[in-house]
This record gives sequence, C-alpha cells and structure tokens, in this order.
Amino acid sequence: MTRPSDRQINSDLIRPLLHTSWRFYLLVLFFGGIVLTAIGTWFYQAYSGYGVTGIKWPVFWGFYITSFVFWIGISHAGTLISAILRLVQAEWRRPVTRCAEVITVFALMIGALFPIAHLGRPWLFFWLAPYPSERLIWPNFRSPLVWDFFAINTYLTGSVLFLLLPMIPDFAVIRDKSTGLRRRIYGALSMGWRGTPKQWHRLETAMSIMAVVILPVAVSVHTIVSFDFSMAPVPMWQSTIFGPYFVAGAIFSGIAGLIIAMAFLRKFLHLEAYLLPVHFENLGKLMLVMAVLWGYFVFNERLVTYYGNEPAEMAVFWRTQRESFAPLYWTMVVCNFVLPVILMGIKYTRKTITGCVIASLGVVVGMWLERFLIIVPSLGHKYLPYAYGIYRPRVLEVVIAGATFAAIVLLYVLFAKVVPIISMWELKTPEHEPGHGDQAPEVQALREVQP
Amino acid sequence: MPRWGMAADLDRCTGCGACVTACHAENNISTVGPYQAMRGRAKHWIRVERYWEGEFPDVRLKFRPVMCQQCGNAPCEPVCPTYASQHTEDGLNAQVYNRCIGTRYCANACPYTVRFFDFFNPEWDKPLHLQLNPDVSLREVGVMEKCTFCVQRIKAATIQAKADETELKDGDIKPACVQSCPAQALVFGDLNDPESAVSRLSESPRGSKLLEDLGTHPAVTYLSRQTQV
Amino acid sequence: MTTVRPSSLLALVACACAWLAAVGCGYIDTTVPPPPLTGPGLPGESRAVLTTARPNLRAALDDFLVRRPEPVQPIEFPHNIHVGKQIACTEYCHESVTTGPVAGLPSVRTCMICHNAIATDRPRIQQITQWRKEGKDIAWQRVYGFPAPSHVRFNHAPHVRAEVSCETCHGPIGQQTVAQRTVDHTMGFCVNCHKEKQAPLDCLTCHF
Amino acid sequence: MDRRSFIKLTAVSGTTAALASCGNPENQLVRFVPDEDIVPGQATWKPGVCPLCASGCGLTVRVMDADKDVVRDGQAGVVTIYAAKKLEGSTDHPVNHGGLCTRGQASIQVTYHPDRITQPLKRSGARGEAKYDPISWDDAVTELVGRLDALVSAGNQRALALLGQARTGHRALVVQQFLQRFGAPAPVRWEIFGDDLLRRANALSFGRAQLPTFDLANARFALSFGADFLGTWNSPVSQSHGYGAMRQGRAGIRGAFVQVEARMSQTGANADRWVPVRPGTDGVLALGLAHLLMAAKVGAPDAAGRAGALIEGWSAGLPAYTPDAVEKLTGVAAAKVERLAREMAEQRPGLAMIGGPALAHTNGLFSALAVNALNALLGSVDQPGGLSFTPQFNVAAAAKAAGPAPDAGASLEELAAGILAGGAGAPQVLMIDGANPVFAAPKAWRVRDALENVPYIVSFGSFLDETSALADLILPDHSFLESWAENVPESGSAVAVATVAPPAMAPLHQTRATVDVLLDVGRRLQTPLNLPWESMEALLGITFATLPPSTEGGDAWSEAQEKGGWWGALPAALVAAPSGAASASTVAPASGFAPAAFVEPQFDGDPAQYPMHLLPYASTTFYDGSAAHLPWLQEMPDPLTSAMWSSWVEVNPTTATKLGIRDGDLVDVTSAHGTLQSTAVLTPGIAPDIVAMPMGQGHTQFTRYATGRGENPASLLAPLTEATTGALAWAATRVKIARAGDPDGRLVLFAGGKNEEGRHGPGEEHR
Repeated sequence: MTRPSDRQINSDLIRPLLHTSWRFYLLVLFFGGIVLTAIGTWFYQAYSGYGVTGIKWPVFWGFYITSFVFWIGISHAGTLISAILRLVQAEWRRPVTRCAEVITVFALMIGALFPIAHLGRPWLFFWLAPYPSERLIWPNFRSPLVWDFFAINTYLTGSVLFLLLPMIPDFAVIRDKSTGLRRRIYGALSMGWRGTPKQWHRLETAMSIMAVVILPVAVSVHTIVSFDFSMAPVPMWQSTIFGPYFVAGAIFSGIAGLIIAMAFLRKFLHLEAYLLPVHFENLGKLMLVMAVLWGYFVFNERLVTYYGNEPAEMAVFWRTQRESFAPLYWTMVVCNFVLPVILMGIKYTRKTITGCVIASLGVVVGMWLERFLIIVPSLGHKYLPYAYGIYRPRVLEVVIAGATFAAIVLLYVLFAKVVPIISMWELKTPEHEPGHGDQAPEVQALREVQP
Repeated sequence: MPRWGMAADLDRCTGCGACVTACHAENNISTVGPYQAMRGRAKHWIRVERYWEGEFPDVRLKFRPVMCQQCGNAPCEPVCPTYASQHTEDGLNAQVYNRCIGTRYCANACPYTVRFFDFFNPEWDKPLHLQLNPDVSLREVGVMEKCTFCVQRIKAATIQAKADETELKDGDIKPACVQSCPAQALVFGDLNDPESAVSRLSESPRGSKLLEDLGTHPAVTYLSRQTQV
Repeated sequence: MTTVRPSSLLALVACACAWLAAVGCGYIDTTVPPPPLTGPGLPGESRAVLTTARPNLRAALDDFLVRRPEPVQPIEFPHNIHVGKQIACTEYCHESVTTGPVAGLPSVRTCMICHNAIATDRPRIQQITQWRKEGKDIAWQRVYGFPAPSHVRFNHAPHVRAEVSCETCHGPIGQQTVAQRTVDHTMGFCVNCHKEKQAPLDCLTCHF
Repeated sequence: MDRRSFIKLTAVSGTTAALASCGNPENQLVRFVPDEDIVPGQATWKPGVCPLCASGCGLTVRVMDADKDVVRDGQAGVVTIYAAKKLEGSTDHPVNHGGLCTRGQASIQVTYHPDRITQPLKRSGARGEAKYDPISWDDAVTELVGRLDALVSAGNQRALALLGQARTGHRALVVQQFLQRFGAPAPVRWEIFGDDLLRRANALSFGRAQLPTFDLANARFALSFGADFLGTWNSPVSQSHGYGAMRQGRAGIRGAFVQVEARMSQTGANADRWVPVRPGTDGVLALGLAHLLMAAKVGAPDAAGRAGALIEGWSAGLPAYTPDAVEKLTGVAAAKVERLAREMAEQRPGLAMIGGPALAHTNGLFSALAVNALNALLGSVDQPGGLSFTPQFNVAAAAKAAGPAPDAGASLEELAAGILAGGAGAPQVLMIDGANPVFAAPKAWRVRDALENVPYIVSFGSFLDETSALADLILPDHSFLESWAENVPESGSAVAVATVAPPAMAPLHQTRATVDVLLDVGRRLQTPLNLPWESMEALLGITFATLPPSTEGGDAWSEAQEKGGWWGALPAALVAAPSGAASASTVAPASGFAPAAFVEPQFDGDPAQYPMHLLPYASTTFYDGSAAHLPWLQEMPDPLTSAMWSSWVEVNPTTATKLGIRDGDLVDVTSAHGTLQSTAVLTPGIAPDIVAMPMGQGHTQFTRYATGRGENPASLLAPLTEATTGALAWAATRVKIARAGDPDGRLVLFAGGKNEEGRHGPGEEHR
C-alpha cells in the first residue's frame, strides 16, 4: 500500500481545522443540547435535594458511582496504551496515539465530575482537597476517596502533558499554514517551535520520560478506584483481587472505547488512508487478550466466593447468578467475554472494522454493567436481611449518566476541530521506511514552511 | 475516661417499638411521609428487626433492636474523606453533621446499615415543630445521621455532675430508648466501670455481639433469648 | 453523513427499545410524588412548614460564605450605662447564663422592673413602655451565636463556671453602647482556647 | 416537582426559633410579650397522665421554652411559651414503672397536631361535609344551653344522650352526674376492643367487675389465650414490665410463657411456644387443661369455688373435656394439651389470661368463665404470681356525689336502633366525647345513618374524625398537657392508684376543658343542675383531700400534684364496691346463672361461600384507629410486618399459594357485609383458614396524615354479638379473598428480608 505524501498528510489532516461543514454545527448542536440538558438536570438535583434520585436506604451508591468507575476505566484507553506502544516502538501506533490520548483526557474529566455530582452537598466538594483552613482540619488520608482525588488529578495532569507535548510540532505546522488570529493563537500554542535539532531532541526525551512515568500512575489510578470498594466490609467487595481486576477491566474497556472512536473518526474525517484495518486488527488482538484476562478474573472472583461459601457473600452471589440481577449478569458475560472472544478470535471478523466495532460496543456495554453489578447488588444485600433493599434509578440519573456519552462525543468533535486528530510529524517520520529515516525531522519541518 | 456501651436483653425485648418512637421524639428525626417512605427514605435510628423462623404451626419469631453499635473499630470512620465520621475519646462514633458532605461512603461501609441520609431538608408541619428538642441539631439536606447514644443526654449529665462536683453514677445517663423501654430490655452505661450494670451484663454467658466476626468491636451486647420449651 | 445515517438510526432505535423495556419492567423508578396539600382546611388549621432549607439562594450563599449582616437593634441599648450602674449582666438581664446553655435576651418585662420608675422621661424608655402597653416585646437580634448550619450546641454555664470572662468571647461589652460583634467566633477561636485550657477537643464536645 | 423540594419562606425563622441559635430573619419578626417569665434553654419536669388508653400510665413531661407563631390583632409574630418537649414514663408510678409504650411516646403529637381543632366551630355545610365556621365560646355555649333548655321545657330530658369511650375516674363521674341530674340516660360507652365482657365474667367468677391485674414478675408460668398483653390489651406497659421481670428478673428462674391464638400477635411472638387454636374454642382448651389438672390432683374441683361452679360439669372433674375431645374441638393435639397441663402443674405459681380475639366470639363469655375457673383451680387468684384486682378509688364517694348508683348505659347498637326507630324516646341532642363509632362499628348497625337523623350533635373532640364530622357544634377540648389530667387505673397496679397532673403548659389554642364546659353548661341552664364543683381542679381537690397523706400532717392533694398521683393503701370507706361502680356492667348473682357449657361459636357467612375467618386485630401503633392521626405512629414500622403508612391483609403462605397470591399482591377481601381491596402479606404466623387485618387505617376523615390511607376491616364486620352480654363478636365474620392485581406500591415496608438466613425471602423484592 502507498503511504500518502507529507503534503497529502498536511492537507488531509489540517482540512478539518480550516474548513467547517454544516455537519459540524449540526453535531455540536445535537450533542451540546444533550449535555446542557444534563447540566440543567444536575443543577435541579443540587437545588431540590439528593432525594430526586433513586438512591435510597440501604443502596447509597448507584448510577453515578457506576459511571464514575466506568469513565475512569475508559480513560485507560489512551495514555496507557500509547505509552506502552511508544516504549515497545510499535510502528503501527503512529496514527493511533493521539486520538487515544485524547480519550484519556476527556474520559478523566467526565469521570471526575461524578464523585462531585453524587455528593449530598456538592457545593462543599473542595473539602476533599487539602487546603489550610482556620479549622486546621485536613482531609482524612485514610479514605480512598481522598486518594481518588489525588490519583485522578495526577493522572489527568500527566495525560494532558503527554497529549500536549507531541502536539507542539503540529501546532507549528498549522501556525505556518494559517493566517490572522488563528496564526497568532497557534503561534502561542507552538511555543516558538522552530524544529531545531535541539528541540526535536528535547521533545523525544520528554516523550520517552513521560511514557515511562505515566505507566505506574495509570495502573495506580484504577487500583485506587478499586480500593473505594475493597476497603469497605461489604459482601463481594472485600476482595484482594479488585486491584488487578479493575485495572484489567479498565484497559479492556479502554481499548474498546478507542476502537469505536477510531472507527468514527475514520468515517467522519475521511482518514481511511491513515487508520488502516491493520490498526484495528492489532487493537482487536489486544482486546482479545484482555477479554480472556477479564474472563479469568471474573471466573476467579466467582469461584473463590463460591468456595468460601460465606453466607452474606453467597446471598449476593446467588442474587447476581440467578436471582433478580441474573439477566444483567449474563448479558454482561456475553458482552464482555463471549462476543469479543468469538469476534476477535476469528481472523475473518477481526480483520473487518465492523467486527471490531461491534465487539467493542459489546464490551463498552458489558463493562458498564460490570461496574453496576459490583456496586448495587452488594449494597442492597448486606449482612442483616432486615435491611435488604432494591435500588431503582430515576429518569434523572439515567439522563445524567447517559449524557456523558454525548459529552465525550462533543468534546471529541470540538477537539478534532482545533487539533489534527493524528499526529502529523509522527506520520511523516516512519523510521521503518527507507529514504525517510535519514532525513532529519527539522528538514521536513522547514520544507513544509515553504509554500 | 468512660467507654459508653449498651446491653440489649432479647429475652426481655417484646418488640413493642417504644424505643423507636422515643428516639424520634428525642432526636428530632423528621417523618418523611408515605411517598418518601415508599422510596426508602424513612429514618429510624433504632429499629426492631424481626425474623420469622419455621413454618405454620411451629413458628417462632425473633425480635432484635438494632441501633448504631458505636463500634470500637468502626468501618464507617476510615472511609469518610472529611472526618465527619470520627471516633471520640469516650468511644462514640461521632457523626459531625457540619463536616459531612454526603459521600454516603460511611453508610455503605456500615455492616449494620444503621446510618440514614437526609435526602431532603427535613420538614415539620407547624406547630409540630414546637416539640423539637433544642439540645439536638436539626439536620439538613445531604448529611448523614445516625444513633448518637443520645450524646446530648451524656453531655448534659456530665456537665451537671461537674457543676454539682459529684461523680456520675451508673444509671444517671439513660438514652431515650433505654428510658422508654417498658420491659427494661435495654441497659446503658460505662463499660470501663466493672461495677456498672452494662459491664456485668456484657460478661453474661448469654451475651454476644452483632456480626462479631467482622472485627468491628461493637459497644452493644445482645443477650440471647432463651428457650426452655 | 449520508453514509452513517442508517447505523445512527439503528443506534437510536436500540436506545429507545432499551429505555421502553427498562421502564416497562419497572427497572426505572417513574413514580411521581403526591401533589402538595391544598384546599382550605378547618378554620385556624395550620399549613405552615418548618424546614432547615434556606429561604432563598441569597441566604444560602450568605451561609456558604459565612456572611452575616450586622444586627440592627430595635432600640439603642446602652450596655455601658447599665454596666456602669453596677447592674451585673448575669444577675438581671442574662440571668440564665450561669445555669443553662442560653444566655437569654431579656424580655421587656425585665426592663420594666426598673424602668417603671427609673428614667421614665427618656425617649427610649418611653418607647419600650409604649411597646409594653401594646403587648409587644423587644425583638432583640442576636449579635453572637452560631448559625444553624454549623450545628454547634454551645452551653454557656460550663464556661462561666470555668471562669471564662464574658469579655473573652463578647469583647469589651461594658464599654460599648449597642453590642457590637467584636470577636469572631470561628472554630479556630474555640479550639485554641480549649487547647490552652485542656478542655475536651473531640467534635462531639460542640457538634451534635 | 416534589413538595419537599420547595424552599419554604418560613424556613430559617423557624429553625432559629427552634434552635435558639442566631439568624438574620429575627429582624423581620414581631415579638409579643410572653405571658409568663421564661427562663430559656432550661428544662423543667412536670407530671402528666397518658391519655391514649385506659391504663393511665404516669408521665414525666419535659417542658422548655419554644417560639410559637401567633397572630394578634391581625399582626403575625412569635411569642415565647413553655412547651412540652418529651414524654417519659414516671419512674415511681406503680402502673408503668418508668416505661412508656410507643403510643404513649407519640401522644405528645396530639397537642401539637397541625390539624387540631383550634376553636369552637359551628357547622356551615351539609352533615359530614366537614365545613365549619368559627364561633366564639360564649355563643357556642349559649347555643348548647339553648338546645338543652328546649329539651327541659319540652319535658323530654331523656332525649339527651352522650356517646363516649369506656373510661373511669373524675371525668366519667362529672359526665355521669351531669346526665343523671339533667335526667338523661346514662352515657353510652363504646369501644370496639372494649372489655366489658371480661368485666362481666370476672364479676360472675370473682365478684369483681373489672379487668384483672397480673403479677407476672413472680409467675413461673403464664398462659395467654389471645390476649395481646404486651402490646394493646389491658395495661400493656405494666404487663411488659412484669414480663421482663418474669423472664430475667430472678436469678436462676425464668418464667415460661405460652400463647394460644390463631394469628401470631406481637405478644405471641415472644412466647416460648405458640399454640394455634380453632377460633372460639379457647374455653374448651382451658377446660381441657382444668380436666387434666384435676385428674392429676393439682387442685380439687371445689378449690375453684364460685368460679368453678359456673362451669357445667366442673364438680365432676369435667369428664367431657378429655384431651381427645379437646383435640377434636380445638385442633390442638392431645399430646400438646397434656404437655401444657404438665407444665402448668409443675411450674407454679402460674396464671392464665384471656382477652382480645378469644373473647370476640358468640360464646366469648363461656371462654372467659372457663379461664377464670382455670385460674381459680390453680389457686392463682389474689396470690403472688397470680392475678388480683386493683382496689378502686371510689371517686363518687370521695366527691360526695349524691344520687343513686348509675345504671348501665345502653349499648351503641340500642342507641342507633332507638334513633332510627324515631319516636319520643329518640335522642334530640347527642354529645360525643371521644368515641368514633362511625369508623369502628359494624356497618349493619347503621350508626352513621342514625347520627345523621339526630337533630343536634355536639362533639368535644380535638380532631375531625368520621363521627365528629357529623357534629353541628364542636367544642374542642384541651389536650391532656394543657388541662388537668387524671385517671383511676382499673388494673395494672398492685396497690390502689389515682393518677393526676396539673396542666404542663398553657393552652396552645382557643380550647376549653370539656369537664369545665359541662359544669359551665350545668350552671347556665334555666334550671341549673347544681353540680357541686366549680371546676375539674376543684373536684380533684375535694377527692384527693380525702386520701391519706404519705407523711404525718401532710396534704395528699399537694403531694399528688407534685408526684403526679396518689398510690398506696386505700381506707375502706374509699374502696369502690366489689360490684365495681367503676364499670358499666352489673353483677348477676352466681346462683341466678345457669352453668356455662361450650356451644359451637356462630360465624357470619356461609362457610362454602366465605371459607376464611376474618380477624381484625388491635394495631400496635394505632390501637383501634384512634391514634392513626399521629405521624410518628404512621411512620413507625409495624413490629411484625414492618409496614409504614399502610394497611394489609395477613395470609398464610400455603393458602396464598392455593389462591395464587404472591407477597404484596392486591387482594379483594369480601364478607357478607362489604368488600375491600388491600395488600397481601404472607406470614407463617397465621392459621391457613384465617386472614388478619390491623384496625386503625382506612379513615375517610381523620386529619391530613390518616385520611384516605389504607383500608378499614370494620367495614367487613358482621353485627354478631356475644349471646349473654351483647358484646360485639368482632372476630366472628367469615370472608373470602381473591387476588386482585399486582403490587402497586401502596404497601410501604421498612424491612427487606423476612428470615434471618432470608436469602430468598420474598421481602427481598420489596418496592
């Protein structure tokens, strides 16, 4: 297959920035509307009192925390994966990395909103942060929630850096290709990038350092999220497996999210030439591995509970296996295991983008269910049967939780409007192609500047 | 420094529910009304659990009053990010309303499910509000509340004793539930005082703690109901 | 766009179906609260409600920012004169302070004990005498005291017994005419004093 | 949008008022001068008397300052008052010993109820429309006086009737004297769960027409036939106190307790053994036990004396009641009967009680007499660990009230019939004092129609309920905290008691004490009644002055006001006659009474068409429905079902499966007299041929909290009465049930699971 020329790359990838079609406005209008509705709904909730949700005694966590865990999980798509790929120098990563990292940043932003949205007194959320007050009271550092706060912030900062660094050369390119206000803005963003060897060198070093640093953070984030549950003496929550279980699940759902995002970008921005089926196939392989891993974890968790045969845990166990929550549970198993293993296991379906997308959609649904099934059945079924209860979400929660999907699309669309969704300079310097590797990057950068 | 504790004699408890109403009256617990009650928002700091055993005609029923167990090693405390749920020197699990931001994490962590959340600002149809006890805060929307062992009575008695320069005697302090109980099934006192009635009852061979194996070290001892038939 | 319409339509339809199914099977709580109590009751029946809700967003904001407007007293009560006349604060006007939690703001009845006879020619005295006639009390406004959301149960008596002087918390009230808020009752203020005096410090000392 | 989510303008003002903390809105408040000097923030404790049932528990009322909203000459403001804050049981009171039941705890809400009638009202709309106009006290009393004068001038004094609750003591005395001197018939006393039948039986067996007092604390064995003595029957708090002592009060001794009933009550739930028995055959089981005890020579037949003589075949050792015969009749296995007899023989002292549903059958008197005889046989009468009768303080004698002993009042049934029959004897003016028969009486008595035919009805109630909603004039009474409260407990105490308490707080509204109103009316009639007392306070002063003071040279009256009553040994002169003037029923001489024998109880409804027995029972929270207007009680989870704010039908699971009824389903309950739809609660603690419903809900008119909530089983009741005494046999109705639909959320449960290892407990699915 022929690789598009550098000029081709520029024109293809910068086109969406320079020309805006009516579809763009339509999309923004549609998804923006949904997001605004959700924000309004949330203000209504904060104003009226938390009771307008379906949360009740004894199920005190529901849709919001589920969505929180889910989005934090999705955020493991980008930074983590692209960091790994960078480190192992997987060449096929090049078109993928940025749209992956973007998912991380946005998913984190959305996920981090939920702990605030679910507070009984959201206007006091800043008490989670350590700040000197006349009360001389700091947050309780024993509480996993406080560590969530730190972990998420660290990961978000790291991811933003990780995303921004490789943008600089591209900003420079756009700067040079545009005029007027836009030129000035991108000029500022590109921080005076001239593509000197020094700058290139610094960029590369920074990237490799970041790649190494971000890995443990990424892993720690979802481990800490899992502590939210494993630290409380609730049946089926207090499990040593939760750390790796959550991380695996997170990466799993992350990849699925990434595949879907790539598929959409490919269609909307006509990037057929850059996001090739092989990329999907590779990610599909990765997803296959994670599906199997996930299956192992779930099987392990269930088996251990079953053999442990602790009454309270068995109550929850049966409730999910064959009582009120069974339909959801088995849907989850199909979506998370059966579907991806079959579709990604068979070469034919794995090679088709549709196959990958279908499997990914299944995984996204399944992983959301997984979080729901971890949280709700246990809470509704703690130790004293007198205090059993059933949680039913109210429309309001469904709207807010659902609107976050619209939110990420919206953010993505807007992002794709201001930044080339594929790292141009990385495309242009494929070491594996002879005749290009010898050219120093800055030469190309300079070459681009001349019209 | 005392360690406040309670003993509930299930052989005396008749399940009449006097303690439940007494608690509402003492602690300004608002009634939420039928609709919210149906949605699981009713607040009963103390509840009388009942459990059926057997089938007709060989049926038995067990009553068990359950209030906050004021655990010595409380799961609700470490999880609270703002120290709203916090341990005091005399062994109470304080619930500090003004520090509570409503994560409801403590309620999830509590294995006894004795914590209740204010889903809305509590309301009293006037003039019912004239009954409100000025010694107890009115909670507001978004905070967690639970049994306090009637801390306001503990404080009042302690301050009074200090004023009279006397020692607190066993039985001086009676939480509302203890005071109301017609069958005197509930006993309250200082577990660090070996002579107090509650310590002696806690030593009883009939005594056991609720969900003891979770390692929460509850301050409430349940004296099992005997069967001689 | 044309290329994606079928798939997006499909997605929309799927969502709709899922939604209907969820609602149909009662998985989603769609109950509606009963309408508020309306219609005329019996004569004299009360429809008013006491809640801890703030009256309006402004008040809520004030609470949030710990903003409190300076109190405006119905009459300019000269503390300095009364203290100057050796009228002990805790004996006549704030008498319950030594025995109970609340200091108590004197009713006009208290004032009239003396002012039936004393200084009856002063306009302020005539003012309160007038009120007394109308059966109106003096609507004193608290100068200190903790806002409801702080959930502080402060008890004066133990502090008086511990010989904490009034001035410690209420400032040089003896020199003031109308009481001014000169001391800021922050939690830090209380805690520091409790630390010095080795008074109990756990939250339940004040918050319950 | 949820009403609760609105932000109320009344908010912070109220909050600060309630909390005595600071707040800006004080700026806008108008303050009125309090009527008394108020010391803020400090509690005082005053005596009180619990009004909710006849037990007469002594209270300690915590009184503190509070800010009350008032409107004075058109100006809204607040005034500081002394308000009752909390009710506690009075620790040294011989009835409740410091305890107080859930209803007693909640009774404080009677005073502060938002729908309480705040002033005299005159009907403006049609009967039962509950439309009223305010009217001044003077006009109101004048109007009533006018009506009564009209009767006098017409020479038709007997056309005045009063309908009230069964209560004893000073208030009852004043009412009775008022009517007697006016020339009206004695008051009609009615409660659906009234125990007149048992009083009658005790009069026959023991010559004491009053409810017994049980010394559970010293008993080794307690056998209860359907008596919910820990929840609602007789003197529950006193009995609970004794029960606690019986179980764990004595070192090394634990009293045993067996409950005989067809539906497990809250009391039955505490029994060591629960023995279901066929409805209306409790007496047979009692005699079966007596038979075995006599056979075992535990007691000789004549030991039972008069009580035994009332039972046919007693002297012969009850040959007809062999275990096998008993098994046939009662459905209790012979082995069980023998075991029970053995235990009673071994574990002495023992006692037997009977009450509630066991007596609510057409043969109730027989059952009562049988149990009395059993007690007599055990020699447990007037013995430690047995039953005794509280010496009654003869209020009438102490008050030097002239006139002959009062005759028994007519029954509600007779009253209603009389009105409907019309004619000269029919009441022209009806006074209603606390009773609510329109709610609780069987439809067939047509009480409502009857009342609608009464030309003029006066109600003294504090709330608008189904009955007082028919009144033309409402003269609201003080609440028990605002007026002189008194009670002469009929039972529950070993020594004689007279409880009394001065007002704990000033009246909240424009109300007046009914007794004072009656006295006032008596004075203002054209031909005054010359009732010798100025007011309730005066009357109490007179009666209590006659009692011996505890200290030499002391004054019983002032002592009583301080400690909330008088108790101790009564001087003989003040002891009420054994016949019990306190009670409405009279005593037939034992000789003139044909020995009682078991007759099959009759049930209303054809067994083929109505296969089930309906058991309406006194709710632990609402009693007979008179407490259903208190929000605390509405929201208190029922001890057995954990239901709040709702009513339900208890069905045995096996029956339910047969009828295809699942837990929480809607069911139609139909009797020959009506039908209702409620929610099924499956519980193992009920016989398969019985459905039980709690009384209390289903009010059509009873304040914002109870109106239109749940269903009222009384609407199904048949008008069957006990053969000899004419007491309503409220457990003798047959019904059929059928599934009517899926759960619709009207049943509000607090609990999830029903069983401790209740993994698959149906309650799990509660909504």
